[in-house]
Amino acid sequence: MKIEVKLFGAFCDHQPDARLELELADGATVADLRRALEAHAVDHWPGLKPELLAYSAFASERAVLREAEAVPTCGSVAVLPPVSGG
Amino acid sequence: MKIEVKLFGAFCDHQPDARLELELADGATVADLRRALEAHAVDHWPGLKPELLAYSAFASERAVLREAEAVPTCGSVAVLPPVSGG
Amino acid sequence: MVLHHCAIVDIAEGRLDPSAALAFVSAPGFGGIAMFVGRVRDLNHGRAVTGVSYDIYDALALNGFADIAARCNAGFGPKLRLYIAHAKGRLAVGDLAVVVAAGTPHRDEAFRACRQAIEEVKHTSPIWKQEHYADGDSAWSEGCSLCGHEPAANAYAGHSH
Amino acid sequence: MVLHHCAIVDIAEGRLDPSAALAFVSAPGFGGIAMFVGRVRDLNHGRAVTGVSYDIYDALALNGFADIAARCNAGFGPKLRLYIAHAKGRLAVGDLAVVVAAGTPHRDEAFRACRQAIEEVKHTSPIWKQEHYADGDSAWSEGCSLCGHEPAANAYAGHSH
Repeated sequence: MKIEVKLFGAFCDHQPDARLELELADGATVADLRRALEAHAVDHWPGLKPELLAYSAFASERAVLREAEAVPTCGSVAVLPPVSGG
Repeated sequence: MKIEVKLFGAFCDHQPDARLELELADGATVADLRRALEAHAVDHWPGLKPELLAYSAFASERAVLREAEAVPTCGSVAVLPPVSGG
Repeated sequence: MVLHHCAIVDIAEGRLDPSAALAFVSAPGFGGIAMFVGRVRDLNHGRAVTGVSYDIYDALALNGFADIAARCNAGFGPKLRLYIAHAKGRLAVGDLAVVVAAGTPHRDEAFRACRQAIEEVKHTSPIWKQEHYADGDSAWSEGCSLCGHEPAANAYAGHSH
Repeated sequence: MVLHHCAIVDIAEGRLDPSAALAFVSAPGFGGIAMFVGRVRDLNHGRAVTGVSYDIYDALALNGFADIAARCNAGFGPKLRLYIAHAKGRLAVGDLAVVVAAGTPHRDEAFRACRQAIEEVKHTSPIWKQEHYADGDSAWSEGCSLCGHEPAANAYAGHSH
């Protein structure tokens, strides 16, 4: 299945349009998505610090997702680097 | 010596002009002033609850005065019932 | 450096102005501003309130506000701006009774300075509130006795009112 | 009763408005209003800052603000009005980044709700700050990882930033 991934914060330095499409197996979990994104980063974002992804969470529009959860099939998923609002 | 005493809050219900002159011995302390005011209250303010005076402090324009302090001879002294600002 | 603004504002002459408080405590190096605004409520201890009157010993209150500011500066400064203003006279429900604002580089100090300042104003300032009730009665609020203790930095410890 | 106003305001379209926050959290039965205002500072970790850019995942942030309001209501309500607004886009030094206000009958709940809300906004909301420095450089602020924990009422315990 194709998953649209929204990017925020420091990720946008590497992907200025702030979005990405990844191909995942049906029923993929958030952990699978994280691995797929890591592979994408190695290939396409040479300047990205690996710890940024390690410290990033994944979320729907509604909530942060746990690693074992299935990737939502409707709508998009977002990668959230460590937050710094306020 | 003559001392002008400023009155605030509930005391003004008994003394609408909010001031009073008391005669005290030279070198009188705040405790002496308190006793003089208690005597005045017995004679002139029949509706005053005695605990109001017991819970009241005395102060100059600068600070709350301790009971053993001499009554300041310049300027006036104020009687402060329990405070309720804010 | 103590930068503070302390005022008593007679309701006959003007209103408390939270925007002025924010502006006063703002500075280019300050990221956090905490403000407290006290308003006259329509109900107290179950009785319908139509307004309150504040009596204030102005000279002592202003000296006390300056002392409060100095203690906040000792605790949370030296980069601190503090604004303390209290209303005087007869206020209606919804009118502002007190405005306290603190500006500092970071928010924790701003919150703590603001809280300490309003607690000390409540518990040590020579200010007296008379409540006016819907039934025509009026009563002076029970308050905090200033007997036997000096104003102190932790004057509000243990107080809930 | 949860009465809250949550907003993200793009700097291109408007400014955060502390007066609107105060008005929103005011009610005849409320005696206490606590407000926090966060402003862009001219200096961070010793570097001269000329401005910051905020990136926000709007939909998730607004859902999160509503969750923050619900938790404040559970802790300090039911008589509570809460206002949370955060700026988005490129801000200059002195511009307002965030405004949080809480109105309640008494001041202790107002202070605590306001503090809890701003801490949760800081530590759980999907908002990212990029600082722009006087030397032309820019950097995303180090932040709070959302990995491996759910937003919780005490999410800010132990955090100082």
